[in-house]
Amino acid sequence: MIEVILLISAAIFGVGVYGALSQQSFVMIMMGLELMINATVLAIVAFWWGTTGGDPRGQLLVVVVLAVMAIEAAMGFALVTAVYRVRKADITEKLKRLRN
Amino acid sequence: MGGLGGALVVLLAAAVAALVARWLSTVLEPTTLTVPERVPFAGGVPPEVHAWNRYHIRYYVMALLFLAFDMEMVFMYPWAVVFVKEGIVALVEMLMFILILVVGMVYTWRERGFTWA
Amino acid sequence: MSALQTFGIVIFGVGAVVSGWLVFRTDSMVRAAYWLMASFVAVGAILVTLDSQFLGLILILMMAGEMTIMAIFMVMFMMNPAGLNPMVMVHQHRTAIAAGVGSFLLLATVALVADFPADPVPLGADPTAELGFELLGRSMLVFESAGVALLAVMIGAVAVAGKWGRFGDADAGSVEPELEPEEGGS
Amino acid sequence: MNPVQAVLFIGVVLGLGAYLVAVLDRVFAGAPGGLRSGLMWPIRRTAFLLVQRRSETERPDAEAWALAPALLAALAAVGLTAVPFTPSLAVADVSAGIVLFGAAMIIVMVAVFLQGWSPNSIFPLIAAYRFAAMALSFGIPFSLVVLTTAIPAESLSVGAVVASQEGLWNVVRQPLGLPVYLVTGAAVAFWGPFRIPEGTDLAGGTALEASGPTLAVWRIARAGVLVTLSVMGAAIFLGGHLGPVLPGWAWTSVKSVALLTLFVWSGHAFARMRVERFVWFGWVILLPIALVDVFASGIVAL
Repeated sequence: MIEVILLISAAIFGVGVYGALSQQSFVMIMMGLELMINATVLAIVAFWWGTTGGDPRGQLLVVVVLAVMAIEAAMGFALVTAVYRVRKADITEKLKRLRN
Repeated sequence: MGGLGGALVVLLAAAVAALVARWLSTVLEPTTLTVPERVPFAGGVPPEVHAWNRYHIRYYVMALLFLAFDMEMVFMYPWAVVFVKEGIVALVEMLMFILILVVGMVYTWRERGFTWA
Repeated sequence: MSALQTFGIVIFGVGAVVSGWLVFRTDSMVRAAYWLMASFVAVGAILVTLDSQFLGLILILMMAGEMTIMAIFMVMFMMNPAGLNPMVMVHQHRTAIAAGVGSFLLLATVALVADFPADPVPLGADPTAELGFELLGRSMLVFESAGVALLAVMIGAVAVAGKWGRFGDADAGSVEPELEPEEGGS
Repeated sequence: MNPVQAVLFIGVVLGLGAYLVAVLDRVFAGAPGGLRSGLMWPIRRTAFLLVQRRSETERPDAEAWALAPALLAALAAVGLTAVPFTPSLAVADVSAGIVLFGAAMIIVMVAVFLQGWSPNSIFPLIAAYRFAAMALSFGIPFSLVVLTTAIPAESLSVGAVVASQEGLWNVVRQPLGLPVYLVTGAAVAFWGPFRIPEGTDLAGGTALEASGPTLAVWRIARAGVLVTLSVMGAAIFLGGHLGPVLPGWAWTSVKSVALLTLFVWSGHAFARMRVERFVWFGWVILLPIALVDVFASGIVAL
């Protein structure tokens, strides 16, 4: 059973990689990253459920990953807002030059 | 799964019932509206552009704070379950955690994050 | 593991992958955000099936807020948030597809080839309480560091994104970029 | 309880509750005809909406528009499944029942946002942005006060929370809990002083472009959310089915109707709040009160 769940997780991760690499809009890139984190959560829980005998540290890892996701999202949006405010740019191509 | 299977069935049943009600109304009485009838209400003036447009959401700083603050809920649910067994240790640890987060809340408040920016 | 549970995992798994895929196939930014939420909800449902009811439901709870915030940030930044004029906003498309398929194949190979020890969660365990004891005992430092990290993010995000800074308005001296992307750097 | 019974049970409770909400609303509004016309009012209104000609806007997001009322109804129903009406009568008194309820009530934000977004009309859209601001402000205090009731119970199951109130109800043990729950609960159902996304200043807000059976479903679902909040509030703060003499289901009903009456009455007793003031109110007033509630209740529980 754990193989099936890991396959699902791998598929979600693949879609996330595609999204993060192909999208131009900053927020869409973040959606790709979130999908990758989604896959990670699924894989961790699958391992926790199937191979660790219910070690609570597996769950703790999921909680930490969720915290990382919240941090990524908050910081990401904040930076996108700051970049937009100063450079009026919402896609990566407008940021070829990072210095003013 | 047990009980949550029942919850899932109820969830789907309610959603399907509402969707069927809507579908029945379109099947039983198909209406074709003329173009002026389809204009969205905008206080009497016909709108010139689509409503879906770029829009300045003026509470976005608060939204960022919510993203970070909401994480505290994830820690708090398991904490509440074991609170009585752990006793004073649990109280002090969570108090520390919350006080750290409240500093962020107060900072945002002082930076006028809860006003319309 | 009953047949019903297996069925549930497969259905929700396919749902999670398909809705994740639709995130990048739709033109409407609000739909993209909520497709992503659907993907998270499906993963949450799988988590519930895997004896971690609490983690699954809390994932769903967290994502409702997060994805709505994503949708409203989309509306702030995109010229065309509803996708009324279809458009493709992608770059290095082939590389991205190759990387996506490649990482899937790699992970799938690992999943199928590797031999995982079978040590399932014991019956009748209360994972939520165990997580609580873990947080307050052994892993207290992880828990409190998460608090500090979240505080840093709150202050950082507000300082970076806020409209009013301590040294004047945040958009003072902002520059419009050229309409065409520049070639090379400077 | 088998699935068919569960669906029928939840449907009947939500239907009766929504009917009661409409009658009470009519009576509190002081409508002419008093109680007798009030009792007929929901039936007349629903019949009218069922035959009303449906309107549509230009190029709406049709799928999302169809989904939004259905989602709201589904959330009201699934929130109700976590509550035990008697010690044995519960659809899904699961070990994480409080999280199930909390998740359902937070996702109401998604349903309302979609309802406002999808007609492609400016007033509902502004209403959707307003509700997002509201939901992000009340979400944390709301979840916190519900979570606090789990501390004495040492479990996230609503059944255990009710059982832990044998002897002393949570409304006494956690005096700050119920007031915050009522305020944020009214905000979840955007009812009473928090009718912000459906205010008259937006000509009806999220429900502006809805009509006919869709509007009927939307209104019933919204009343259903209010019912779910009342039943849950009765279970976690007022001891649910606990009480002398009367059977358990009677106590649940009495307490729930009392809370429901309070909710509906608030709509006619208080003026509507402005949304920017609500954001401040949620973060600076409600959130600290909810945090004090958590720790005070913790000290009491030790």
